[in-house]
Amino acid sequence: MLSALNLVSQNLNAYLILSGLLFSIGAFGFLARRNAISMLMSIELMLNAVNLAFVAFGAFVSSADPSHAAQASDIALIVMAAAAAEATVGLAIVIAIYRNRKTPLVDEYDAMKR
Amino acid sequence: MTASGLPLITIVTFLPLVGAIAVAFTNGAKPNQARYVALGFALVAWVVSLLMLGGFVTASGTQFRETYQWIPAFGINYSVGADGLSLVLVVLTTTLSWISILASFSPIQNRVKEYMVSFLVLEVGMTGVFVAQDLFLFYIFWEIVLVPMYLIIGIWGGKNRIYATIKFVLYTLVGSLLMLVAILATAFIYQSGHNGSWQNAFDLGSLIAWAQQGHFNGSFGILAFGAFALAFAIKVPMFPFHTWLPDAHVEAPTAGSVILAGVLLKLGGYGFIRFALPLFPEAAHWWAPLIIVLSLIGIIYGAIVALVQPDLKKLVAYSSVSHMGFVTLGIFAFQQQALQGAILQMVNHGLITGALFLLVGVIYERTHDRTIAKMGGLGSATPVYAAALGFFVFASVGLPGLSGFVGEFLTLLGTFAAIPAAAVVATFVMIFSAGYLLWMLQRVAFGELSEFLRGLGDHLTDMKPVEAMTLVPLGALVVVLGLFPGLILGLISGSVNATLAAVGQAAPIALGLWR
Amino acid sequence: MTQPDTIPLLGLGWNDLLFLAFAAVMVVAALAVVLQRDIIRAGGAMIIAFAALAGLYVIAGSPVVAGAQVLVYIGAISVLVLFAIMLTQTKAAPRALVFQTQAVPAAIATAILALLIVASVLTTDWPKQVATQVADARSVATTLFGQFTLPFEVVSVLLLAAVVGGVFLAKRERDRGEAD
Amino acid sequence: MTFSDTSAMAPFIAAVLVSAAVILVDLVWPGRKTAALTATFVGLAIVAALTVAVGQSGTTAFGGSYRVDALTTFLDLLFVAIAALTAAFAPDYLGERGLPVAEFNAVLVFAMAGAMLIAGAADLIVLFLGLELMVLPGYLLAGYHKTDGFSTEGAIKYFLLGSFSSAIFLFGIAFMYGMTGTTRIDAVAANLTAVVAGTAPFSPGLGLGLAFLMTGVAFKIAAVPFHYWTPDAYQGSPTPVTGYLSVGPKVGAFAVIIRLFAGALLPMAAQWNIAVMVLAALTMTLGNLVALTQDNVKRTLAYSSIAHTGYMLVGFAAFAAGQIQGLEGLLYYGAAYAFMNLGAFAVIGAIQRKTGVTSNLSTFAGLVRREPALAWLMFLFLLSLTGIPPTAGFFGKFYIITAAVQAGKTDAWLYVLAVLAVLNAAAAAFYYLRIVVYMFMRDPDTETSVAAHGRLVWTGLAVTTVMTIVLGLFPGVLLDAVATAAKAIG
Amino acid sequence: MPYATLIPLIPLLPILGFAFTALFGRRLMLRHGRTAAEIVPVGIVIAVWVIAMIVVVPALGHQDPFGTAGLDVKLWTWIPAGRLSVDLGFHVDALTAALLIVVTTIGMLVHVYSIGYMAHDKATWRFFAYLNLFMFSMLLLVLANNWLLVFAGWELVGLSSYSLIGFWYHKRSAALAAKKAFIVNRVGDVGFALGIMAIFVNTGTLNIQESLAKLVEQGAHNTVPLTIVALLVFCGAMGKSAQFPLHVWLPDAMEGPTPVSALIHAATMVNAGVYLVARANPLFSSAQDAMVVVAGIGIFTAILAASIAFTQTDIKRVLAFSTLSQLGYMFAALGVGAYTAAIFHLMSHGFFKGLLFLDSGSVIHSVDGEQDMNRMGGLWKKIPITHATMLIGTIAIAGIPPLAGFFSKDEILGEAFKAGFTWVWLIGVVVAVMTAFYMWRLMGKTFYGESRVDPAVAPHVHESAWQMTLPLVLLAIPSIFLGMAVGLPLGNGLLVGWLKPVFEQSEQILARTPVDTLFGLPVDTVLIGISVAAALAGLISGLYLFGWGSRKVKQDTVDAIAGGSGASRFLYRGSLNKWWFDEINDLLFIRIGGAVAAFLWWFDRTIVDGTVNGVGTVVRDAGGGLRQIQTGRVQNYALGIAIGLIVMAGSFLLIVGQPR
Repeated sequence: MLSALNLVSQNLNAYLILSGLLFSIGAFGFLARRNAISMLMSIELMLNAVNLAFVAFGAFVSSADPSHAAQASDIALIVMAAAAAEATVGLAIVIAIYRNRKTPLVDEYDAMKR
Repeated sequence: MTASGLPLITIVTFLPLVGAIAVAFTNGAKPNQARYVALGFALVAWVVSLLMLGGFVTASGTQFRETYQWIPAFGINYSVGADGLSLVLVVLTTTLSWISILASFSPIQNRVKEYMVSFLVLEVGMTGVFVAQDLFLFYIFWEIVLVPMYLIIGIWGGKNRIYATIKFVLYTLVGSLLMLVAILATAFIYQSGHNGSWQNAFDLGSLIAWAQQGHFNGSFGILAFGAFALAFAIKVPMFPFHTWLPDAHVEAPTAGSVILAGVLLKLGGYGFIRFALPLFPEAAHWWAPLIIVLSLIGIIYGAIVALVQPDLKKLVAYSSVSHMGFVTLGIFAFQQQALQGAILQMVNHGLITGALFLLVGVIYERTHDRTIAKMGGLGSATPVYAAALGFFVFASVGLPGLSGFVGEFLTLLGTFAAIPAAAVVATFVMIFSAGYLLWMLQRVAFGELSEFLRGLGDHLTDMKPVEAMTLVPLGALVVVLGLFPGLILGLISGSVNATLAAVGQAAPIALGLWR
Repeated sequence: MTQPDTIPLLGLGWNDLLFLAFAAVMVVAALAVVLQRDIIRAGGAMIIAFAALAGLYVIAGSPVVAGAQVLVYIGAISVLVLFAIMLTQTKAAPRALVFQTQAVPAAIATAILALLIVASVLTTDWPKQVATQVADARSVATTLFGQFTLPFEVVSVLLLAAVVGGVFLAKRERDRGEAD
Repeated sequence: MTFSDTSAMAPFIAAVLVSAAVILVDLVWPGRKTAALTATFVGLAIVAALTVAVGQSGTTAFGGSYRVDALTTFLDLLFVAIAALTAAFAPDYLGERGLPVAEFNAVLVFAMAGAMLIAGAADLIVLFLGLELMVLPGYLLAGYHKTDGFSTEGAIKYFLLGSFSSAIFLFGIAFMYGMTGTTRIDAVAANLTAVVAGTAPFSPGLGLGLAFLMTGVAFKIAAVPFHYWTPDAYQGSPTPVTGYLSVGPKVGAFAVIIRLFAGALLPMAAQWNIAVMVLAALTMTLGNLVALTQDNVKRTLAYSSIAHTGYMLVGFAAFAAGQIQGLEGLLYYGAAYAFMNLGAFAVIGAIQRKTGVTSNLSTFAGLVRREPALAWLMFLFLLSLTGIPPTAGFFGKFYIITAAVQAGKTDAWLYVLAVLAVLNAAAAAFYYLRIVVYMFMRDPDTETSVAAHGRLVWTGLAVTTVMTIVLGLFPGVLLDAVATAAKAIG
Repeated sequence: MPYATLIPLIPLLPILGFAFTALFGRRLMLRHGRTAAEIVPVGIVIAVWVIAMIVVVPALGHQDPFGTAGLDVKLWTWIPAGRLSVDLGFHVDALTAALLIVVTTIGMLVHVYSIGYMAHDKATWRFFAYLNLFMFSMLLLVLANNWLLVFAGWELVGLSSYSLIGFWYHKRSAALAAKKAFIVNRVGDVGFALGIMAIFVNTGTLNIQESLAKLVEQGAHNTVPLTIVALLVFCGAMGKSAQFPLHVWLPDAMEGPTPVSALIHAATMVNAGVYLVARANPLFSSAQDAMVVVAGIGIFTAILAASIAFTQTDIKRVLAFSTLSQLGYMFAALGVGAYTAAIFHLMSHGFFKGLLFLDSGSVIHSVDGEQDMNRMGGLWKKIPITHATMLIGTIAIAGIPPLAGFFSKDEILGEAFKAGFTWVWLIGVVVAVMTAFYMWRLMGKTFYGESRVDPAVAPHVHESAWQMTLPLVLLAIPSIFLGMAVGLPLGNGLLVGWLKPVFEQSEQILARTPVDTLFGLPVDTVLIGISVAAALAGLISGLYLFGWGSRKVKQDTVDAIAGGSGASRFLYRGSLNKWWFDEINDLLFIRIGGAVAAFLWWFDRTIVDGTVNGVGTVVRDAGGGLRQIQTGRVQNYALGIAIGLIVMAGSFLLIVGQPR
C-alpha cells in the first residue's frame, strides 16, 4: 500500500533521471570550468551519479539472486574507493603542475600543441 | 637439387648476404678492404650462376627446386626454383652486380662499407625475386630490393637526391602494397576453394594450376590483375607511372643507375610474365588492349621526350622508358615470337643501358656535369671513350649484329602477327631512337672540342683500364648475343611456351586494319 | 497521533516528499558547484550535494552506502579537495573569469547528453520492477566478502598505488635541491 | 578464498609483492639504483615463471570473477616483457635527471599488475578496477619528471581526460548492469544472446550503454576522435615513459576490448562492428595524415601509434565480422608493435640521455656518423613500423590484412578497410623514412658529444631487435601461441 | 676449295679486315707508316674480288653447283625463335653474281684510288677500316638468303655510310649530313621492317626463295594483301636508293670524301634498293598496282633530279643528282617489269658513274680541294687522263652508242614503251635529253673555256698519281665495252640469258604481248632512233652553250635563258634550291617535331609529374589541416570527446530504433 502512494520515490526511472541529470551537470562542470580542481570536483559529481545509478538498479530491479541489492551496494562502495584513489592521484598532479606553472587554470597549460 | 646435390639457388641468392656481413666486419678505415671483399663475393656469386647455367637442361621446366617449410600456419614455404627465364635474369643480375661494384670503386669514396653492404643486400633481393616460386617469398624479396636502393640513391646520390629517393620509394611502395592485398586475396580464394586448408595457398605452381580451372576469372581476376599490373607497371615503368625514373636516375650514383636500369626495371617485366599472366589469364586478355596502348604511348612518348633532354642521364632514362615499352608490348601480344622478343629485349636493355650509364658515369667523373650542351668533340680528346660510346649507342639504336636488334625486331615481328596496327606504330620508334641517340652522339662525340671540356685541360683523360674492364664484358655479351641469340632463346623457350599455354594464345585482338 | 499516510495538501507519500526534497537540494547544490564563482564556496556546495545524495541512498534502501557516502566522500574526498584548494590558491589567480571560452558549446553538448540519457531511460522497459529491496548491512557484508572478495582486494592495491605515486609527486623535494 | 583461487591469482599477487618489495628495498638502501633494479628484475622473472606455471591449469577463480586461459597467459607474458623492457630503458634517462628509480619501478609494476588483472578479468567490475589500476600509475609515470613543465602538463591532460572517460566507461557498465542484472561477463553474454535472439527487448538503454562503453574504451586506445590526449601526453612525458605509454596501456586497453566486446558483447557484434570499422578508418587515416607534418620525433611516433591503433582495430573488425584470424592478427600485431615501438623509443631515450636534448628532427641529423649502431637500429625499427619485410611489423600487417581480406567475403566494407590500411602504410612510409633521411642523408649541425649508454639499455635494445627480426622472419614461433589464445575467447 | 667455303669467305674477309684495322690500324700507322696500315684492308678487298670472280663465272653460266636456282650455304641458325627460325646463310644465283661483279670491282678500284686520294689525311687507317666494314655490309646484303639478313645488311650499310660521310667529324656539316643520312635511311627501313613482318605473317618463313614462292602461290588470300607487302618493301628500297621523297640525304652525303661518294653513293649502296626490288620480283609482279607506283616514283625522281642538276655549281652535287636521276630510271624499269634492263642499267651505271665520281675526285684533288665549278675551267690540257676518262664517262651516261649507257638506257625505254607505259617512255626520253645537257655543262664548266682557277692554285695544277689514274682507266674500259659485250643483240643479249631463271616466273605472271610495229617500222629501230636523237640533241645544245676545247662558255646566253621570262626565273631558282625540299623537311620535322617534343617534355614535367607531386602535397596539406584541431587546451579535447560520445550514442540509438 505504501508503495502505491509513493509513486516517485519507488520508481526506478526517477532515480535514473536524477543520475543522468547529475552526470550531465558534472560533465558541464568538467567542460566549462577553468580551474583544475573544479574540474576534479565535477568528475566526483559524475562518479556519484554513476553510484546513484548502481544503487537504483540494485534497489528496484528484481532478480532471482536474493543478494542483488547487496551486490549493487557493494559495487557502489568499491566505486567510491576507486574514486578516492583517483582523487588522490589527481590532486597530486594538480599540486605538481601548480608548482611548475604557478596557475591552477587549465587553459594556460597549452605549451604543447599542434 | 641438382645432380651435384648442392642447393645452388640458395647459394646464389644468399651468398651476397654472407658477403654483406663479411664487408660489415671489414675495417672502416681502409675502404679498399670492403671493396675487394664485396667484389670477391659478387664474382663468386656470378661464377655459381654460370655453373647453374651450365647445369640447366633446356626446355624442361623449373629446375634446381628447393622447398622447405617456413610458416606452416599459412602454408607458406621457402620454395625456390629457376626455369630458363629466371636463370637468364639471375645471370644478368649477378653479371651487372659485380660490374657495378667494380665501377663504383672510384666514384664512391665516403662510407664505402655501408655502400657495399647495401649493394650486396640489393643483389640478394633481386636474385631472390627471380627465383622465388612462392608468392609470399616473392613479395618479401620484392620489398627487400626497395630498402638498399633507397639508401644508395639517398646517401650517395646527387644534389636533390632526397626528393628523388623518397619519390622512388613511395611510388614503388604504393604499387607493391596493393599487390600484397591482391596476393592475399588470391591465396584466400585458393584456400577457401580447398576447404579452408592453407596448404600451399601461396605456392605458385598450384595457384597457376588452380587458375587454369578458371577460378580466378570474373571481376575478381580483373581487380587482382589490376593490382598486380599496377605494381609491375610502376617498376617497368609504363607510361603514366614513369616520372620517378628520370629523377631516380639523375640523382643515383653511377653504379646505382646501372643496377637500377639493368635489373630493377626487369622486375616489372618478369613479374608480368611469371605471375600476372599465368594467374589471371582471362583478366590479362581483358587488360591487354589498355596496356598495349600504354606501351605504345610509352615507346613513342619516351623517344620523343628523349629528343629534347638537356641532361645525358635523363636522356638515357627516357630511352629506357621507350625500350621497356617494347617489353610490355611484346608480353601483351600473347604471341610466341613477341614474348621471346620481350624477354630478349629485357636482357639486351639491361646490358646496353647498363653500359650507357657506365659511360655517362665515366664522363661525369671527369666533368661533374651531364648537360649535353656543354659537351662536344670528345672524339678527338678521348677517342677510345668516343668509340665505346658509339658502339653502345648503335647497340641501343638496334643495329643488327648487336643484341639490341634481335630483341626489338622479334618483339615487333610477334606484335605484328598478333596486332598489326600496334606493330606499325611501334616500328616508327626506330626513327626516333636513331634521332635522339645519334643527336646525342653527335653533340657529345663529334664536332670541335667544346670550350667547357677544353677548360678541363689534362684532367679530361681517356678511359682508365678499370673503366674499360667494366665495359668490355658488356660489349662482348652484346656482340655474342647479337650473333648467337639462340643461346638465350633456347633457354627461355620452355618458359615462353609454358606462359603462353597458361595465358592461352587467345585470338589476337584485332586492333589492326585487316584480319 | 499517527502521521497521516499522505501529506494532506499534496497527496504525496512521505517518502516521495523526502525524495523530492533531497533531489532538489542535490541538483541545486550540484549546479552551485559548477556555477559558483568562488572555488571555496563551490567546495562547500559539493559537500551539501554529497549529503543530499546520502539521504537518497537511504530512501533507496541501502543505508550502508549512505553511511559510506558520508564517511568517504564528505569525510575524506571533500576535505582532500579543500586542502588542494588551499594549497593552490594564490592572490594572483584571477577570480573573474570562471568560465572557459567554450562554455556555451559545452552547455549545449551536455544538455543534449542529458536529453539523450533521459529519453533512453524513459523509453527502456527495464526488467520487472519491484519495491525497494533493502540492502541491509548483513547481506551487504556477506556479499562483499563472498562474491566481491577479489574487487575488494584489488581496490586496496589500487589505493596503495595511488598513495605511493601521489606522495612521490606531491612531496616537496628538499634533499635533492629545490627544483628550478 | 580457497587455495585454488590464490594459485590462479599467483601472478597478480606476486606482482603486487614485487612492487612492495621494491619500495621496501628503497627504504633499506635509499637511492641505491642497483638494489631497486635487481629487485625489480628478479621479481618480474618470478612473475613470468608463475604466469607460465599457472597458465597450464586454465581454471577460474574467486567465484568466476577471474579466469586463467591461454589468452590470459599470452597477455600477461607480454605485459611482463613490456614492464621489464621499460624498467631496463628508464634508469639511464632518469639517473641523468636526478629522478629516483625505485618509485618508478614500483609504480610501473603496479601498472603491470593492473594490466594482468584486465587480461584475466571475467567480471565487469574487476575489469574496471584492472583498468583503473593500470591507468592511474600511467598518469603518475607521465608526470614523473615533476620539475619539467611539459611532463606535468602532459600528465594533467592525460589525467583529466582519462578520469572523464573512466567515468563515462563506468556509466556504461552501470547501464549494462541495469539491463542484464549481473556483472559476470559470460552471464552478460548469455543475457545479450537472449536480447539478440529477440526474446528480450532491444531497448535504447542498451544502445546508450554500448555507446558509453565504446567511448570509454575508444579513449583508452586513443582511437580518433578520442585521441587528443596522446600527442601531448607522449611528447610531455619522459621518453622511457612515452615508450611504455605507447605500448603498455594501449595493449592493456585492447585487452579490455577483447574481454569486454569479444567476451561480453559479442552477440551484439552486428550492431557495434560498424562503429569499430568507422573508428578504424578514421584512426588510421588521421593518425598517418597528421604525422606527415610533424617535426618532433616523439610527437610523430605519437601519431604513428594512433595509426597503429587503427590497424589493430581493422583486425578486431575482421574478428567481429566472424574471422578468428582477426583476433589472432590483433594479438600478433600487438606483440610485434610492442617490441618495435619500445625499441624505437629506447633509441630516442638513449639519444636524449643528456638533459636539454630535444626530440626534434634536427637532433637526428647525421646520427649515423655520431652513433652508427643506434642509427642502424633505429633504421630497422622504422622499417618494421613501416611494414617492410622481413620485419615483425610487416608480418603483423600481413596477418591483419589477410584477416580483413578473408572477412571481406562476409562484409564487403572490410575489403575497403584492407585497401585503406595498405594505402595508409604507404603514406606512413613517408614520415618514417623522413626520420631516416635526417639520420643518414643529412650532416649533423651541432657536434653533440656521444654519451656512453649503460649495459641495461644495450641488452634491452638487443631483445627488441631480436624480437623484431624473429617475429618477422620466423613467425611460426608466435603463431600457435596466438592461435590457442584466440581460441580461448572466440 | 669447294664453293661452300668460298662464298662465306666473301663477306668474312672484309669484316676481319675491319676488325684488324680498327684494333691495330692506329698503332701500325703511327709506328710503321701509312702503307703498313693500308696493306691489309686493300689486300683483303683485292682477294675478295678474286674469290668473287671465281664464284661469279659459274653462277652466271648456271654451271653445276649453282644451277638455275643458285647455291645455298648455311653457316648457323641465327634466331631459333620457335615457329620462326632465321639462319645465317648465303644464296648465290645469277642476280647475286651480277651484283657481285659491280660491288667487288668498283670496291677494289675505290680502295686503290683511296690510297692516293687520302694520302695526306692523318687517320686513313680509320677510313680504310670503315670502307672494309662497308664492303662487308654490302656483300652480306647481296649474298643474304633471308629477308632478316638482308635487313641486317641494310642497317649495317646505313651505319658504314654514316661513319664514312661523317669521317671528317670535326666538320660540323659532315656530322650533320651523316646523321641526316642515317635517319632518312631509317625512315625507309621502318617500311622495309614492316614488309618483312608482313612476309613472316603471310608465309611463316623469312627465307627469300621459300617466302616468295609461298606468297605468289597464296596469291589473293594472303593475310596481308600483297600490294601492301610490296609497297612496304619498296618503301625500304626508296630509303636506301634515295627515291623521292626520301632523296634529301644523298646530296648532303657529298660531305664525305669523294671515294666514299663514288663507292657508296654512286655504285653500290644506292643500288641496294634496285637489287631488293629485283630480288622480290615475283612479289612485285603479282602486285601490279604496286609496280605502277614504283614506276611512277622512279620516273618522277628521274626528272626531278635532272631538273635540279641543271643549276648546281658543286661538281659532286651535279653527279649526285645525276645518280638520283639514273636510279629513277632503274626503278622505272622495275616498275614496268623490265627487270633485266634495270639490272643492266645498274651495272653500266655503276661503272660509268663510279668513273665520273673518281674523275671529279681527281679534278678536286688537282685544284687542291676546290669543288665549285665556277672556279674551274680550262683544265683539259693540264689533267689529260682525267679529262679523257671523264669525257668517256659523259658520253656513256648521255647514252651515245656504242657506249654502255646507250644500251642499258635504251633497253629500259624500249621495254617501257613495249609494256604500254608510254608516259614513262616519254618522260624517259625528256630526261635523256636533260642528262646529256647537264653532263656536258659539267664538262664545259670544268675542262673547257678559260681557266677561272684561283691564281694561287693555278700554277701547280697537276695530274694525280698512278693510284688514282689507273682505276680511272680501268673503269673506262667497262664503260665503253660493257654495253656491247653484254647487251648485244638487243633484247636477248648475254645478260638476258644469265638472268632468265631469276626473272622467268615474273615474265610468266606478267605475260606481256610485245608490240611489234610502230609507224609501220619495226619498233626497236624506231625507239633506238628516237633515243639516239634525244642524246645527240642534249649533247649538241650543251656543246653550243658550254663550248669545246678552249671556246669560252657562253655565259651571257646562259644568263639570258635563265633570266628570261618569269616562269624560267622561277624554274631556275627552284632548281637551284633543290625545290626547297630541305626547307620543307626542316620545317616539318625539325621545327614542328621540336615543338611537339618540347611540349611533351613540358607535359611530362608538369602534368604527369605534377599530379604525382600534387597528390603528395594534397595529402600533406590535409595532415596540416587536421593538425590544427590539436589546440593544446584540455577543454577543447574534452569537448571533442563529449561530441564524440553524443555522436556515438545518437548513432546507436538510431540503430536501436530500427525494428530488428
